[in-house]
Amino acid sequence: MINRIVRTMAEAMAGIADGAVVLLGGFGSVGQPQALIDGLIEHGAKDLTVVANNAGSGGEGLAKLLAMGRVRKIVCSYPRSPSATVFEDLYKAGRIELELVPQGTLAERMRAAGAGVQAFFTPTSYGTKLAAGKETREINGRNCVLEYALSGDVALIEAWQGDRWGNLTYRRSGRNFNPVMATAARLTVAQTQHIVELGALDAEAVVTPGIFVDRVIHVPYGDPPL
Amino acid sequence: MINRIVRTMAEAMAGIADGAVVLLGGFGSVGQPQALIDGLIEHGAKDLTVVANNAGSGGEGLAKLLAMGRVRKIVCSYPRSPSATVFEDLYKAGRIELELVPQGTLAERMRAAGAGVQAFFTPTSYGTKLAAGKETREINGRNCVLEYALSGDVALIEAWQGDRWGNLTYRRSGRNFNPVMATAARLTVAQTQHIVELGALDAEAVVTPGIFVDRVIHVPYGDPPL
Amino acid sequence: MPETSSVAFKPLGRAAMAERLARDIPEGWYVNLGIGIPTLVADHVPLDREVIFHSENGVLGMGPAPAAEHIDPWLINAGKQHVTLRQGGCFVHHADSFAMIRGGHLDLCVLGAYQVATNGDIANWATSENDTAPAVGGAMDLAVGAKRLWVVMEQTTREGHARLVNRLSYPATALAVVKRVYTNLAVFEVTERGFVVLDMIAGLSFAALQARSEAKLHLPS
Amino acid sequence: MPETSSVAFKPLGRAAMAERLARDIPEGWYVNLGIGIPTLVADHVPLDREVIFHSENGVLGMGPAPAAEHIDPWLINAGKQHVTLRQGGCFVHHADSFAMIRGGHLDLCVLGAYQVATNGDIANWATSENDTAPAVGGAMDLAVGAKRLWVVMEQTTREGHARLVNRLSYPATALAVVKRVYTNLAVFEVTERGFVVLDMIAGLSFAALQARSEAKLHLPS
Repeated sequence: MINRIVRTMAEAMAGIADGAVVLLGGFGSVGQPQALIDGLIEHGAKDLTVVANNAGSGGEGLAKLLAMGRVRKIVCSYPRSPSATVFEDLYKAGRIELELVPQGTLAERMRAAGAGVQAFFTPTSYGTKLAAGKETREINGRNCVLEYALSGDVALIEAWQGDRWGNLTYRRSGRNFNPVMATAARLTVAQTQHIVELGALDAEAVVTPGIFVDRVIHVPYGDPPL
Repeated sequence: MINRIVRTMAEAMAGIADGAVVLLGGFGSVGQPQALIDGLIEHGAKDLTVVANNAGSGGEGLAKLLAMGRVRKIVCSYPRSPSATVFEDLYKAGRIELELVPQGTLAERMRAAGAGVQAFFTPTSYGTKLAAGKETREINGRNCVLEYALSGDVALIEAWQGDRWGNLTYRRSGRNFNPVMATAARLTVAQTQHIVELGALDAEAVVTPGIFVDRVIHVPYGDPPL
Repeated sequence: MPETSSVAFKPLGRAAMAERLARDIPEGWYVNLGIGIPTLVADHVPLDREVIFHSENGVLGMGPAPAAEHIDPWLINAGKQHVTLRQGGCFVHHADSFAMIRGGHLDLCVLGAYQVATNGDIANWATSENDTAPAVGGAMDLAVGAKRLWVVMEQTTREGHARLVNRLSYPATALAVVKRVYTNLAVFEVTERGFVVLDMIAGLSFAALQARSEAKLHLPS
Repeated sequence: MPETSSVAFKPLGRAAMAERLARDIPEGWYVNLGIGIPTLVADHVPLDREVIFHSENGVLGMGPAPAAEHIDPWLINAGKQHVTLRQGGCFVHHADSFAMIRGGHLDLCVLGAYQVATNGDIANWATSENDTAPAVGGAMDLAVGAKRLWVVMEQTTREGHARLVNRLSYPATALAVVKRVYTNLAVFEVTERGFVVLDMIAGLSFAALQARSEAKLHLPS
C-alpha cells in the first residue's frame, strides 16, 4: 500500500542535504509551509539556495533561516518588505547572494522544470537590467529573452487536504506557487491542514496529483496570520 | 452584465473567416465539440487549418469537414485510425497538407501560445524525422529541439458546465485538449452540456476561467458515442 | 516654473486620479491593478459594471475589501491586502496566473511609475543603483503581457522633476508598452507622435502642462 | 536458422509476455502503458499491489476495464478503450498530462516497438516511407520523458527478421532511451556493453537466442 504520509518532522526532512536548492511555497503569509521551514531549521541543512517569492519577513520562518546563516543564495522576485530586515541586512553586508527574477518568469521557470521543458523564450524583462547578459531573439515580432528551467532538490509546500497517495488541494489564494513548486523538485514535501481518506477528494478537483508529492505531513495549524 | 452565452449556432460561429486556424478539442470521441463542428460546416468557412489530435473518423464531424474540401492543412499527432478513411484518401491524393507533431509537443505548443511563451526547447523528437530542419541545442546534457508556440484564430471546445462569464468544467477524460486550446485562440467557443448560474461553480474547481472563453452555447447532447 | 504657481487649478488627489481612470474601463474587461494608486481604481468601478479584477497571486474575480469582521485570512491580493471573491471568481496557481498575464489575456493593466518615456518605455521598479536590495515582483510580466498598459502617477516628482521624459533615466521595466498615462493634471495617450493630451483638469493651460513635462506634448490632431 | 526449429522451447504468448513484465513493476510506480501488448500489462498487476497507471489523455490512476454494463462513456484511455478510475485517481488536461511525461515523473513507460538498437534507440512509430499518412501520437514524448523505458515485443518479425539490431533501419522514435526489452523469448537489459540477457524461457539456448538477434548479446558479467 502506498503511503506517503509521514508522522514526524524528522521523516519529512530526511535526506535534505547541505547545499540543496530548496523551493519554498507561499505568497505573503498565505500558503507558506511554516512548519516545514521550522523543520528545516531543526534539521540543520546549510549552504542552501532558497527559491521563494519573498525573502522572509519578521523574525520567524525564512527570516530565521536566513538569520542563522543557512542560506547562501536566494532566488526571488520581491525581497523587499517593511519587515524584511534580516534579508536586507545580510544583503547590504554582502553575506547573501540574490538572483532577482520577475515573478512570472520565476513561476514559469519552475513550471518548465516540472514539465521537462529545458528553456523558453519569453518577452518578460527584454531590454531591462534583469536581461543583462541573457540570450535574446525576436520571434513573431516580439523581442524575447531565453530563460532556463529552474528545478529544486526539495520543495516545501503547504496544502489544504492531502491523502496517502499525496493528492493535494489548496485553499483560496494559498494555492499560489505551491502546485508549481511541487512539480519542480526531486523531493516534494507537503504540510497539509487535513488528511483525508483515499478517494475522498473529487477526481475533477485535485490540484496537485500525488505523482508530484513524496511526503505528506499533517499540520493542522489553522489560519495564516493576518 | 457580462453574458457570453449565445443562443444560436450562427452567433457562435460569427466572424470565423476563410483561412482561419481552428483548434478542435477532443480525444477520440470524448470531449469533441461535435455540434460546433457541424456549426462550422454550416457556417461555410473554407481553406482552414485544423489543429486536432486526430484527423477525423467515420463520415461525420471533422471527417465531413475534410470531405467537403474545407481544410487545407491539418496539424495533429495521430491522423491514422481504422475509420480515418476520408483523411487518408485526401492525404494519398495530395489534397491535404499534414503537419505531424508529437502529442505532448502539440499540447505544449498551444500551452505556450496561451501563456505568451514564444518558443521552447524540448527533448521530444530530437534525432527523429520530426525534428528535421529544426534548431537543436544541448541544455543540461539533454539534446533538445526548438518548438514554437501554436495559436489559433478560433478554438472550438466541449465542456461539461459553463456560466455566463465563460467559466468551464469538464467531465472525466473529456478534459483532454479542451482547456489548453481554450487558452491558445483569439476566439474561444465552448459547447457545454450544462449552463449554470454564476457562482454555482466551485471557485477551487473551475478548470477554464472565463478569461479564456468568448462564447458559450448550450448543447445538452448526452454521452459521447461508445 | 514661477508662472505656473499663480494659475488657478487644483491637481487631482489620489482618489480622484483613480476615479478618472476607472471611468475609462468598460464592462467585461479583465484588469490587473498594481500597488498604490492603481489599487484604488477598483473602488471607483461600480459592482454592476462587471469588470473582472485579476491578482497575480492567482485570484481572478476579486471583489471589494471585506469588512474587518468578514476577513478571510486565506484570501489576499498581490499587495498582501485582504480581499473578497465575487461570484464567478476562481483560483489558479502562479504559473497559470502569469499565463493569463503573459499570454495577453488581460485587457488592461494599471501600474504606477517613476517615469514614462515618449515612446512608451516605463520605469517603475528600481530608482537607482544603491545597495538596497532590488525588488521587481510581477511588474515586468504585467507590463509586457497585458493588452493595454495604463500608468497612473503624479505629473512630477515631489521635487518638481518631470515624469514624462524623452528617455528613461531610471532602469526600464519594459520598452514601448505604455498606452495611456493618467496624472493628477491630465490624461495622455502614447502615440507614434509621442504624448497626446486627451484631457486636462479645469483651469490648467497647455503651456503650464508642457512646463511640467520634459517630453514634448501634443494636442489631438 | 534450421538448427533452432528442432529445439524444444515454447515462446511466450502475448499475455505471458505482459505477465512477465508485470512481475518487475514494484508497488508505488507511476506507469504509462502503450497500445498493444503493453496495455495487457495492467491485467497482470494485482490491485493490492498499488501501481498507478497513467494515460496520456489526462487520466492518472486507471483501474481495470469495466464490465459492459458499467462502462462510463466519458472515461477512455489513450487507446480509446473504456477504463475505470481507481480511488485516488484524478483527471488533468493534456498539457499537464504531458508535463508529467516530459518532466520525468513517470517511473516507467512500456511501449511496443519494431526495432530496438544496441545503444537503446527505439523505432516504433513508422515502418517505411510509403504514402500512408504517418502517425506518432505520444510515443516520442513518452520515450524521452519517462524515467525508464521498457519495450515489449516479439523477438523477431513474422518473417524472421531480428528486432534487436545494431542500428535502426526504421525511423527512430527516440535515441538511447530503452532500458529493458521483454520479448517472447527473453528479457534484456540495455547497457553500455549492449544487450545483456537477464533471463530466457526454458529450453532455449543462448546460441539459439543469439541466432534471433542481429545485435550481439551478452551474458551478465
